[in-house]
Amino acid sequence: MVDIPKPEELIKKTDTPLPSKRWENIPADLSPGKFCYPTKQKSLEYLDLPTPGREWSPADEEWPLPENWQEIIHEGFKERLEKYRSLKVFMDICVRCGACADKCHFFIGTGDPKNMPVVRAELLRSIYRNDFTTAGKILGKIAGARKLTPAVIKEWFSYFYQCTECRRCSVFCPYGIDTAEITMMARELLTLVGLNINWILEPAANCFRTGNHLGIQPHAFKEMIDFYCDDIEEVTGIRIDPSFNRKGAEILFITPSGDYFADPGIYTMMGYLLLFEHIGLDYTLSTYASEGGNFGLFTSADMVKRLNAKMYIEAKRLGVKWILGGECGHMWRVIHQYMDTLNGPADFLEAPVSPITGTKFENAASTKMVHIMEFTADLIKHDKLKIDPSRNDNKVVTFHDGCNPSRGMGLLEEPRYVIKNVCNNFYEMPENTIREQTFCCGSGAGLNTEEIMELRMRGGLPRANAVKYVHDKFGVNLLACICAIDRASLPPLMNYWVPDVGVTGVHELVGNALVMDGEIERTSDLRFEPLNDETPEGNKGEADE
Amino acid sequence: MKKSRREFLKVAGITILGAGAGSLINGVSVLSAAESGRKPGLDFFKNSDALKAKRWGMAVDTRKLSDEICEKMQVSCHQLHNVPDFIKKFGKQEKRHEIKWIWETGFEHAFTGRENEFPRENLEDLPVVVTCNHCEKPPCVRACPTQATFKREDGIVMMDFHRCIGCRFCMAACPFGSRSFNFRDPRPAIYDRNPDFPTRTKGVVEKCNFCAERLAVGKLPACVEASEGALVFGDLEDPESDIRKLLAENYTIRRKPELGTNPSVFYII
Amino acid sequence: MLEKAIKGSKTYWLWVLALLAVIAVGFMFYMRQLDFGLGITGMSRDVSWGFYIDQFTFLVGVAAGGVMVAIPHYLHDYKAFGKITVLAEFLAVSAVMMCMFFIVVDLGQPMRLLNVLLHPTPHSMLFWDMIVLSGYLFLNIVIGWNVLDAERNSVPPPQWVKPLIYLSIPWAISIHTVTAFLYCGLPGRTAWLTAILAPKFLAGAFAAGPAFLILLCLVVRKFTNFKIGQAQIQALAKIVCYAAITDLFFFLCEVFVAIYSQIPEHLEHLEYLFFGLHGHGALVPFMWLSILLIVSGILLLLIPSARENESVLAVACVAVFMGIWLDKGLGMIAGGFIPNPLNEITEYVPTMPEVMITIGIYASGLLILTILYKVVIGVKEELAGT
Amino acid sequence: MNADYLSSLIAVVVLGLIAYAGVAMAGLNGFFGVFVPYLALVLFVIGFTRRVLGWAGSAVPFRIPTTCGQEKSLPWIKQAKIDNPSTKTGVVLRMFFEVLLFRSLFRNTRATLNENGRLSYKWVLWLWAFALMFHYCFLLVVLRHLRFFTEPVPGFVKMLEGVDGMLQIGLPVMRISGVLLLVAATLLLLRRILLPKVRYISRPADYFPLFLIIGIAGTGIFMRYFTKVDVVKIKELTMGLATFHPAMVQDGIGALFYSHLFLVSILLAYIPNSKLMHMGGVFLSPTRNLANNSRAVRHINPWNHPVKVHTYEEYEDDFREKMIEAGLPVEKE
Amino acid sequence: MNDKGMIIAGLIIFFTIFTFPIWYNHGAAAPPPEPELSQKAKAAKTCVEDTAYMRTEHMHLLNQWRNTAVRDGLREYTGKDGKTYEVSLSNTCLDCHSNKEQFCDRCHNYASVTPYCWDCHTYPKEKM
Repeated sequence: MVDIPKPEELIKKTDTPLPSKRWENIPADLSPGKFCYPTKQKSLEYLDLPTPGREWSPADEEWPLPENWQEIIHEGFKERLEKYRSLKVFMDICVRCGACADKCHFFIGTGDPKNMPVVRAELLRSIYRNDFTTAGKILGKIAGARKLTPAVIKEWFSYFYQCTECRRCSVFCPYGIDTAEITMMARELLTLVGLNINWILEPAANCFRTGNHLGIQPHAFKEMIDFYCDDIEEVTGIRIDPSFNRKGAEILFITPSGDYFADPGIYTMMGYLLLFEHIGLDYTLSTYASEGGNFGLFTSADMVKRLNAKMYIEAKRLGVKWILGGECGHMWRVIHQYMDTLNGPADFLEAPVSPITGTKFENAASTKMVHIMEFTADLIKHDKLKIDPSRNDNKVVTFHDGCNPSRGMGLLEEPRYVIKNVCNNFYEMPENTIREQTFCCGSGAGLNTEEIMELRMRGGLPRANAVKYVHDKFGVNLLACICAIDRASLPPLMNYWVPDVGVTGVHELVGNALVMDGEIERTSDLRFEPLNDETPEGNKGEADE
Repeated sequence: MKKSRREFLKVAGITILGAGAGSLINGVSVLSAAESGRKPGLDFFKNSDALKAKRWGMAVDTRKLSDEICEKMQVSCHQLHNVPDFIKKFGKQEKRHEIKWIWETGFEHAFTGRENEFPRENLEDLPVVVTCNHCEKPPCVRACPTQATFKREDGIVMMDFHRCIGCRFCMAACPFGSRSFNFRDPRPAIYDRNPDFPTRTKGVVEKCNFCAERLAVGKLPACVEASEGALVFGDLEDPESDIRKLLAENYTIRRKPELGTNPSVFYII
Repeated sequence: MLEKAIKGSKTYWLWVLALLAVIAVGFMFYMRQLDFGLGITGMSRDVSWGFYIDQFTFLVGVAAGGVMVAIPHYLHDYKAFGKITVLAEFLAVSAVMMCMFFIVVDLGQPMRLLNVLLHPTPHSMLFWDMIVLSGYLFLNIVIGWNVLDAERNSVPPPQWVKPLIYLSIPWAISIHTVTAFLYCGLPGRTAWLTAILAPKFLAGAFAAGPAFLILLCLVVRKFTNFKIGQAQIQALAKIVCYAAITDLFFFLCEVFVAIYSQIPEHLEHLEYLFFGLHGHGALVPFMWLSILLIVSGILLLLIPSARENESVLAVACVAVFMGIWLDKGLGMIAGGFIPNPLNEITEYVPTMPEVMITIGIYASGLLILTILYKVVIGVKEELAGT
Repeated sequence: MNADYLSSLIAVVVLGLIAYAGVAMAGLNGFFGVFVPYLALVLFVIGFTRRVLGWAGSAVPFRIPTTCGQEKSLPWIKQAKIDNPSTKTGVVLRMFFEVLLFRSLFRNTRATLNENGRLSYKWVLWLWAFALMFHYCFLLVVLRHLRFFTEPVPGFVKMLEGVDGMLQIGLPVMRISGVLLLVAATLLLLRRILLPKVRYISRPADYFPLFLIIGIAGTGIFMRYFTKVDVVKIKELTMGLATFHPAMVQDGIGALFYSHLFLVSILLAYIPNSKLMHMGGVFLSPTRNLANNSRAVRHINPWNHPVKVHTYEEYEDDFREKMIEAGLPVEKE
Repeated sequence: MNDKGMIIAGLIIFFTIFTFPIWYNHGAAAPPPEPELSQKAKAAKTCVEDTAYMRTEHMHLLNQWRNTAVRDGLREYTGKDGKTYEVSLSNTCLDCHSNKEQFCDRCHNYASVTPYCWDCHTYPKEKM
């Protein structure tokens, strides 16, 4: 791995002036540490995707492009212009007003002009003009058109894997131009000529085969959950025995694999288990549909559909009434905006009703899948939970809105409501960095990979900077989030920029606060850290770990 | 013409700079056209038979005044200048909006501060006609924010009705109450409109202009003509003028001289 | 930041709508005034300025009063006021805006307003008034906005704001001075023809402005999470008290000069206002009420236990504010015009349309104030992390 | 100096000169007064229609609104009904605020890295203000020009003219919108030239329309207030255009008018081939014109084709033994 | 989502508004106005300046006249042809052009110009 500069040095480097050269004349920097590793052959083959035919590196001078690659891209572009009005309209109407320029975390963190959303789109737009518009064909360069060359492909590979599809720019664009759409299209085009990154397609291949990104096989899945149940028993004295692949359960619960694989997601998993036990929910977990996330979203619409199909297939097979989904970001973008369209209609399911409160989740009437934050917020509102928020008194919490839940569905108040009910110390980050203006963790859309650590730290700077602010001001020591990618990507980010702040899922906080029937007196939280009697309020910078 | 042309060129120049080169070429052609004298209108002149003075002034011989003469003067002035008669049109309650250029008042009103416990006989009944004093140092001109009220070289304090914004600062500044404001459209209350003189629009201030429009064509002010000799009009700077002779021969007073405005209207009591 | 003004509770929107409704009514009356002319007001040939100019004069004072927060904070580093300077600045913004509206509605030919700029006339005080007022508006918007934005981002305000802040202090004094000069330089209007007019205006301003600010602080504290402390309010209350005393003192000086010298021209205006002249005395009760309010306000503010009780404080502030309003916003102009230069009396009573237009402008000022304060409070709440 | 804006500036000047010279020297009144405007009109109508129909012809496979506020969820949670609409009405309102008040630009901020290492986001409204000023003035100016294309002139045009000329400045009375249009366009141009980021992303296609509009406004203002033209004769020409009875003989109009008309024609023909199509496209942006109700109402994708999936049966085949061993239920023993 | 209908409707609305002048005028060009000269004007042959100039610049000239007459007290104007005229709207301009409706209004209405001259100045018809 390439060395990363120290935070103090890195932050100074972000304030670089724009280059004097036009972006068209600056080749993409594909030196080690600046690119994601390309997909291994076997994953591409397993998914029946075009392959370059050999292992290669983006640092290579010569890329393994198929002979007719220009034609493939041209035809693919044409097809997508017809299939996606978003693409066509966004190609045509940008006025380059510049409102998006400094809204991108990668631009703020790198100062690289091609990370301005407008320029990122121009990378594609210049080819669009050349190939599909009269003005571009006649006026060429003057109209902002350019020919498709291998250098352009390299540029695409570099910069469309420097976009986390967070859609923050789209909030500020007067026409709602969504760079996520553009990046998705560009990645589809790149995939057509066999160019993709391993950190996306290996999980996708895993998911296709085993049901989850991490390739966890059914028995291992069960073992892991059992292991967490042991931990829960140790902390609370309660033994939980969740069911797997159980037919006839009322609810199928699906959460991203990060929640049962890695720290700190696993504590969130424990939170779910405690909650379901607490309210006596009739639910089951599935080993087949054991992944909430969907790395297809970072590849192509077809791949989204292929991976997502398992949810409805499994729900139908098990005969559940509806599906409950765990805390995750891009998972929810897919479920909220794509699933029903792609794999619906789910007429074999019932419109979701909370078995505990009787609340009808009308906003999920067609998709029949409810977000656990909606579910839990409803439980708390109806006073169905016994909560002791003081158990979280050793934590001073702030909340990071995931890009997808905030800008892809608008799930803003539910998590805040839950946090405020299970914690006594909650502070918001500055207004321009939360809710629909939230900043990405810097590692979304398949970029949570080690080889580009510097880029991730740069991209995560705006988020980390806002956390640092509340850390310094209010002594915040815990960053709550409702996204599995966040739970994986924020710890290294915090570790780098704000080392005293930990990361948690919201349901870990719920799990800590729940007063279970017949539990032993808790002396530690789910992480086996002792519960502090004294409140750390005002103890600046005191961390909980 | 010279002045306005210069102004025009200035504006044109600025516009060329501002409008970018798209208009540059056209601008140049305009400029050259202007310089070559394509724009006609060689010059403006004073009318040859205009009455001229260095400082116009008026003497009021109250001895010769009667209510009838005062009435006649007012009528002839108001008629000539299209001054509306709101009271006649709308009734007494419109008195507060009254517009007057010249009017008759009592001695104690015209000459406040000269109250006398034992006045000369008949002084209280003495008709005094008051109008704008065309002060040498007019506070109204000082106060006006747009130069809508200004003093001409010949001493006449003039109103430019096109420029007046109706702030009424001049009314507050005038220590003689000589100014009136058009609180409403005057036209309905103008009887026998004189087409040779403009009416005013609502919202501007007006007052006596010493009949500048008549002086320009060699005529004396209307009130002077109607005064049957009670008013004498002339150049205060010309020692040979009738008015100077009259002032030299009689003891005259002026209204509120202590305010230092130096009125150009003199009264023989 | 203006974002915060478009997100609010039902009460907030109801309040905004109510203000908009009042503004709409006022605007309708203004349309009528535009159509008919200023004749629909109570003004006359003799009392050629009235309610509008009264309000203008009074509100210039309210705007200038903000400097009583700025001076201790910026010149003497009185930290407590740091919390509320922006409130004072935005109060000034709304007050100056109202002043401008009042000037515009008072014009006979508002469409020719720009003549003041097209034909600049340095010897006219109104020209200078326009400059100082628009300058003050600009200064307060720029300063208030940048300081607030910086506070919101927890960074120091931009360097260039500092000189503007220092400039704004004498500028605040200047707006009310120039406003006084509008009147006190006019020969023949003896009620105004006094060198003490500018100081007296300022004294009244420093009482009325902070008094209103105290009331606003109390309202803000009651209805929002922006908790303004005891320290700021008490310090303001003392300022109000001594400024009101100074105002009263200046007034008594005027009274002495008039009464002791017995010069009729000086006496008559006071006589008209407080006792009536030749049987005319429409303003007499209001003038006495004004004195009563100011005196009682001062007394309440002087007694520490009364001042420290916030209900009493509120009453005292209302008393001072209303007292000075009656004095400046009602008596000042009419008192100057009555009797007229020919020693005749035409009384002045504002008419219904005139009052409605005035209320409409006050509503628009309140709307501006509401929006600006909503932003301030939003920022303060955001900073509290809630 | 930057070649991008210099070239655009030169292009506009040359275009203006061509018409000026064409009329003043070659007497091509008919060409520039009748032929070119009609040609421009045809190009505009056809181009505009083609563009919009082209967009309409593309599918909207997914419901992808960018949500800028709280979703419609539990009944006790307050929904941001405009920024995150769940109904048609909400969408209409959202589009109303977006199109007429530039809602999104209103959010604009400027990110700054401060000396204390803190990133701050200053709320900047200049772009919003300039843009609003520019577009509304342009609209007013266009509407006012209806006086040249209608007889009798409709009341609303007269009313607009009255309001626009409210401030009685100059003769003929100054129309505020025209001057502000020029000011706003200049401000937008200065923004492009002076702000490093915007300058970096600006290309001739950005400068050219600005210079073109500045040229149009400039020539218009120049004609009206300075060089003066015979308005009645111009109206004779424009009325001829509007009623398809082109009047050819037009002495005494002045060549500057033809520059103005030519630049307008260029603009009209340029619109469909440029970013200026945002005037139509803003209505068709799927991130703004769709309701966020995709979990409540199924959105239909017209090309939703089947894909290869890993079925449960295949999955069980892969892992059956391990599943049985772990005590997980299976379909086939 | 099938919104083609809506888009086409939008397009039609746009073009309907855009072509307002065409259908508003019913395709018939109203004849351009012909200001009628009074007998006196006809006899005079030329105005204070030549016709082309007067057509485009009369408002400017009137404004100049007004300013010099009111503010400078200069009430005589010598034109390009050397002839001298009294600077007076009433006595000079309207003396000839005594037919406001047939002369002034025709062009003013056609060009949708509403000068405020007549707010204060009396036009001949009202001369009575």
